[in-house]
Amino acid sequence: MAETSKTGTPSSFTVGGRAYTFTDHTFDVVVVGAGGAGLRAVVGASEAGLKTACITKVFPTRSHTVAAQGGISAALGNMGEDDWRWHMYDTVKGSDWLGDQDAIEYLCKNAPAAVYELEHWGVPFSRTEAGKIYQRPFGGMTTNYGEGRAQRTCAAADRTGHAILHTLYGQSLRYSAEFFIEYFAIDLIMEDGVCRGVVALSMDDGTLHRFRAHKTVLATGGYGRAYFSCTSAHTCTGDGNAMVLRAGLPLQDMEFVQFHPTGIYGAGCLITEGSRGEGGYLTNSEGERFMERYAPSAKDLASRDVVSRAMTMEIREGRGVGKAKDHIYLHLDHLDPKILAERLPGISESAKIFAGVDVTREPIPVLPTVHYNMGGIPTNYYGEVLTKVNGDPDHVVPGLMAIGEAACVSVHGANRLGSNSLIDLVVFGRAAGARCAETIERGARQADLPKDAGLSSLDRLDRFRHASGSTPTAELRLDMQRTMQNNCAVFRTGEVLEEGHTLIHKVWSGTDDIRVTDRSLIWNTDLVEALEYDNLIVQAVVTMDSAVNRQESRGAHAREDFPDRDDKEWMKHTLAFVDTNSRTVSIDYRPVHTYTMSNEIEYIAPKARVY
Amino acid sequence: MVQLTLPKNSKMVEGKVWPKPAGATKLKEFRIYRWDPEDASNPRIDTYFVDMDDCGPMVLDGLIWIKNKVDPTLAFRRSCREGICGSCSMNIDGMNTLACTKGMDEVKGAVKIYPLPHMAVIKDLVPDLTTFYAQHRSIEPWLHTSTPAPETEWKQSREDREKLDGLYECILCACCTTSCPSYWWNGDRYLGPATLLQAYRWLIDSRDEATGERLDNLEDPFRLYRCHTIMNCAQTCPKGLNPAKAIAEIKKMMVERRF
Amino acid sequence: MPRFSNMRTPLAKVRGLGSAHEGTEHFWRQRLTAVSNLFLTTFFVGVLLSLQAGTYADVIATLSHPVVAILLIGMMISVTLHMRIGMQVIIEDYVHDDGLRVVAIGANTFFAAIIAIASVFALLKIAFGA
Amino acid sequence: MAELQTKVARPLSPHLQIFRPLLTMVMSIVHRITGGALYAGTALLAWYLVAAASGPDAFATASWFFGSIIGQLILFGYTWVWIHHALGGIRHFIWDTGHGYGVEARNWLAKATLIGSVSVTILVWAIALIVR
Repeated sequence: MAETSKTGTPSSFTVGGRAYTFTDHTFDVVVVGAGGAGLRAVVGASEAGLKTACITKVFPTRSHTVAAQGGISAALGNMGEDDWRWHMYDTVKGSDWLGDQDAIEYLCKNAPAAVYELEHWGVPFSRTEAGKIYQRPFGGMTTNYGEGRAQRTCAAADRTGHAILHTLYGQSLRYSAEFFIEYFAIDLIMEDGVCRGVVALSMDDGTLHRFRAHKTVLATGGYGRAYFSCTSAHTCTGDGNAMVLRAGLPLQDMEFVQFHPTGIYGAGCLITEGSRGEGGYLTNSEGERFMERYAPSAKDLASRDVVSRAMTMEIREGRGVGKAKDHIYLHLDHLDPKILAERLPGISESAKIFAGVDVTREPIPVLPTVHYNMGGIPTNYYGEVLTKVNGDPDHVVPGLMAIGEAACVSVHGANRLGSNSLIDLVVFGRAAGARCAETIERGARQADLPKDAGLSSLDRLDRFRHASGSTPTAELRLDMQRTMQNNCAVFRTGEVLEEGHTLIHKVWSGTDDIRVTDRSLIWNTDLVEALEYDNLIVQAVVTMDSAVNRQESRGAHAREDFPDRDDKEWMKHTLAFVDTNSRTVSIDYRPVHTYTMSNEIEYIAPKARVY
Repeated sequence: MVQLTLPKNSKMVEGKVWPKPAGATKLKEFRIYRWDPEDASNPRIDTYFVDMDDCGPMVLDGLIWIKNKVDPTLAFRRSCREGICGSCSMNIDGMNTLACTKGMDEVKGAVKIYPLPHMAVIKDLVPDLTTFYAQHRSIEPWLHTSTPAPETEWKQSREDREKLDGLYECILCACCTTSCPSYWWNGDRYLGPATLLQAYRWLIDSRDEATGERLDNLEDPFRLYRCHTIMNCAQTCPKGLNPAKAIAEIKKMMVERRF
Repeated sequence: MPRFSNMRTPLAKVRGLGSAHEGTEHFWRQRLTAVSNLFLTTFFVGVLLSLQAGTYADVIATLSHPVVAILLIGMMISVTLHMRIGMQVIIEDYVHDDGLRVVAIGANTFFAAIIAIASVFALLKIAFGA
Repeated sequence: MAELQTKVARPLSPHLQIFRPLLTMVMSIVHRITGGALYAGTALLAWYLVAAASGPDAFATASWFFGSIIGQLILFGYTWVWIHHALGGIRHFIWDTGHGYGVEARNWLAKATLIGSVSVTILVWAIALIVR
C-alpha cells in the first residue's frame, strides 16, 4: 500500500496474497452503461460542459436497446388526433395503477420533445405521406381515455431501437465525453451513504480502475438473463441493480417481470408487438382468434400481461399448437407482402432464420417470453436514487442516479406498455443529464476517496477469480434460470412461489461452491460470467421473494390464489433489501405517488382494468 | 512492403484435441483459433466436439455449449444472439459472419472459426476494434444542420427516406471491413467498407446540410479510393447490405460535383 | 506499417494528416483513358492483323498514313497515362515505406514517360518519313 | 480506450490464409495482374515501333522475334491479357454507374468476363490465321 494516487487514497492493495493496483480517474459525471438511457445522459451531461465518462461492458451500439423493434411512444398526433393526457391515461391503466403518476405525467408530457430531438439528431424514422414521423398502433394505446385506438408509436420500420441507439451513439461523439469501452463495472464506491464513484475492470488489458465522480448514473438495463427463456441479450444481467443491492440499497417492485407475448418459440428472439399493430393476430390449435374472448375491444392489441396470460391459458387448456401443443401461432400471412417488406423487414428476417418460417405464407410459432423488468432501482423523476431512511420513503441517495430499465421511476408500475420503454430511456436519460447540469458545479474539487475505496470490489473480484469449488458458473446459472422459469413465470400460486423461494435460496447458497477455470485478467469471460451470475442471483432471489410476498394480482404479477387486485392492501411499492453476508432478504414498502406533477391533469383514480 | 504471410508470432500451430462428450451420438467438430495473451506462445487451433442433440442450431450455440460444458476459458464476444448487435462477428468457414445467425448445418465438415481477419488479437476470437471504431467516428456520424431546427420534425419525403434503406441497418460488426484485402493492406489509412457505407448514409440523408464538407473529407487517395470493387464486403455482410455499391455512389457524387 | 506511434489516440491515428482533397481527378482520368484505350487498342490490333503478312515497306506505308499515325500516337499517350495511374495505385497499395513509395512512384512516372516518348517519337519519325 | 498494457505483442489474425477465395475477389486479383502484364508489355510495343522507325534491319530482328515460337506464345498470351483487362474494364464501367452489384449480377459479370476473354482471344487468333 505504498503508492498513493491523485485521489489521495492508496491505489495498491494486496488481496488474497496478490497485488492489485488501481488506475484513478476523476469526472464530474460517470455513466455506467451505454444503452439508450446511458447515451442520452452522456449527451446531456457532456453537452452541458460536464466532464463525463461512460463505462460500458460492450461497445455502445451492442447494448440491448439495439434490439428494440416496434417503436417509441409519444403523442405527436401525426396519424390522427392525440394528446399526452391520453397517453398518460393509457400508461396509468397499463401500470395497473402501480405507476407513480407524477413521473408518468413527466414522461408523457416530455415525450414529444424527446422524440423530435431524436429526429433532429438523425434517427431515420419511417415517414407519412406528408413527410412526418410514421406512427403505428400498439397494445394498450388508446385515444380519448380508452375510447379509440391510438397510432402513437413512432417507428423506424421494425428497427427503431437500432436506429435510435446508433443515432445516440453518433450524437454522443460530438461532445468530449470519454468512453471506457469493454470495462466491466464491479461495484459502487460508497461512503457514509453517499455514492462516490465506481470500480471497473478493463477487459482489454486486465487493469483495474477507480472512477470518482460527483454523480454516478446507473444505466445498466434489466436482468432478463435470470430466466431461462428471454428476449434479452446475454449481457442483460442487471449489474447495476446488483451493485445497488450490495451497497445496502433497495430494489423496488422486482416481482413485476414482463413476458412478451411473442418471443419466437425455442429461440426466444423477439417478434415486435408492432406486428400485431400492423394487423397480425394470434390463433390457437383450433385456428381461433382467441384474443377476441379475452379482450373483446382491444383483442390482439390488449396490454402485454393480458395477452401473455391469455396465451398461457390457451396452452394450459390444451389448445396450444405444435407437436407438444405448447405454443401459439402469430399470423402475418394475410398482410400485403409490400407492407411486410416496408414496415416489418427485420422480423421477417428473424422468423426466417430462427423459426424457418416465411412470414408471407406461414404463421410464426410464438410463446410468452421474459422481456422486461418493471422493477429496479427506485428513483424520482430526476433520476435520483431513493431509499427509505427512518421512515422517509423518498430519501435521496447523494451522488447516485439510475435511469432506463435499471431504474424504477416508476412509470411502468405493474406492467409496461409496448413502446413505452424507449420513451422512458430518452425522457429520463435527458432528465438525468439535465439534473447533473443543474446540480454539479463544473470541475468542482472532489473530496479524497475513503482509504479503503474499492477494497471490497477487489475482494469480490479476487474471490471469484480464484474460486475453486466444484460447480461451474454455467451450472449454477442454469439452475437459477430454470427455477425462475418454472416457479416465477406468468402464472403464480403461493405454493409454486414458496417452492421457488426454497429452490432459489438453495442455488444462492450454492454460489460458495462456484468454480472459475480461467485465472487470467485479460478478456477473462469466465470470470466476467461468474461476476454476472453473482449479480443475477441476488436479483432472482429478490424477484422471487417479492413475488411470494405480494398477495394480490396486479399487472404482470398474476396469482391464482389471489386473482384480484387489492388496492386497499397492496397499492404500494415493494422495496427489497439484501444482506449479502447472511444471504437474507428483507421487504419494506413505499407508497405509490397518488398525485400528479402539475395542475394540467388530475390524479387518475383506480378502476377495473378491462381491454 | 506489404506482408502477405503472417508474422512469426502469428503463425498458427496445431493445438489441443478436447475429449468427445460421453454418450453423444451426433457430433460436430469445431476447430477454433485460440490465443492466450498471458502466454508468450503462438496461436493454436484447438479441436472440440459438440453434442448436437444437446445444443441449439447456431454456431454461437455451439460456442456457448463448448464454453459451458468443455472449456470455460474460450473467449468470444456475444450479446443479442439475434443478429442485431453485431458482437459475435468472426470468420466461420472462410467467411466473416455473425455466429448467432450462422447455422451449424450450413457448414460442411468441421466448423473452422477464426477471429475477424487481419486484426490484432486480444484473446482467442476477440479482435481489437479500436481503429475500426475510430474510423467510424472520423466521418462524424451524426446529422449536421445549420438551419435552426423546426419545432416538430424535419420533413422528409418517403422517397428520400427510402434512400436510407440498405444503409441505416448496418450494425458495425466489421465483417465487411475485415474481409477487404484493401483494408488488410492499408487499414491504417483506408476507411474501409463499413465506415464508407455509414458515410454514404449521412451523405444522402435529405436532412443533412454538410454534404459538401463530408465529400471534401472523403476525397483522398487512401480514405476513399482504396476501394477496388473487390466485392468481398458485399459477399460477406451478414445483414445482406452492399457497401461496395454505397462506395460506388460516393465516387459518383465525387465526379458529379465537378461538372 | 503504422504511420504513427502507438502513444497517439486512435482518432489521431485515423485522422492522420487529414484529407488530401484529391483522388477524383485520378479516378476520372483513369476512366477516361480506359474508354479511349478500349477503342484505340482495338484499332491497333486491327492494324497489326492487317500487317502480319506485310513487308517492311507495307508496315512503314501503313504507319505513316496520317489517320493511323494520329490514332496510334493518341493510343500511346492514352495507354501510358492509364498505366501510370494504374501502377501508382498498385504501388500505393503494396509499398508501405514512405521513402520507398515516393521513389517507386517516381520511377513509375519515368518508365511511362520513356515508353510514351520513345513510341511517339518513332511514330512521328515514321510518319514524317525520315 | 486505454493503450495496450500487455507484455506480449498481439498476434495478427489470419487473413489470406483462411478467407474463402471468392470468384469476384479472384477476378479482381486477375484484373490487377493482367494490368501489370500489360504495363511490362508496353516495352515490347515501344521496341516494335522504335525498330520500325530505325530501319529495315532493326525491324527484321523484331519481326523475327515476334514470329518465333516464344514470340508467338508471348503475343498469344498478351492478346488474352489485353482482352481480359479490357473486359474487366467494361465490368468496372458498369459498376461505376452504380449497377451490377447484386449477388447474381456480380457473379454473372465475373463469369462473363472470364468466358468472354477466352473466346475473344481465340476469335482474334482465328482471324489472324485466316488473314495470314
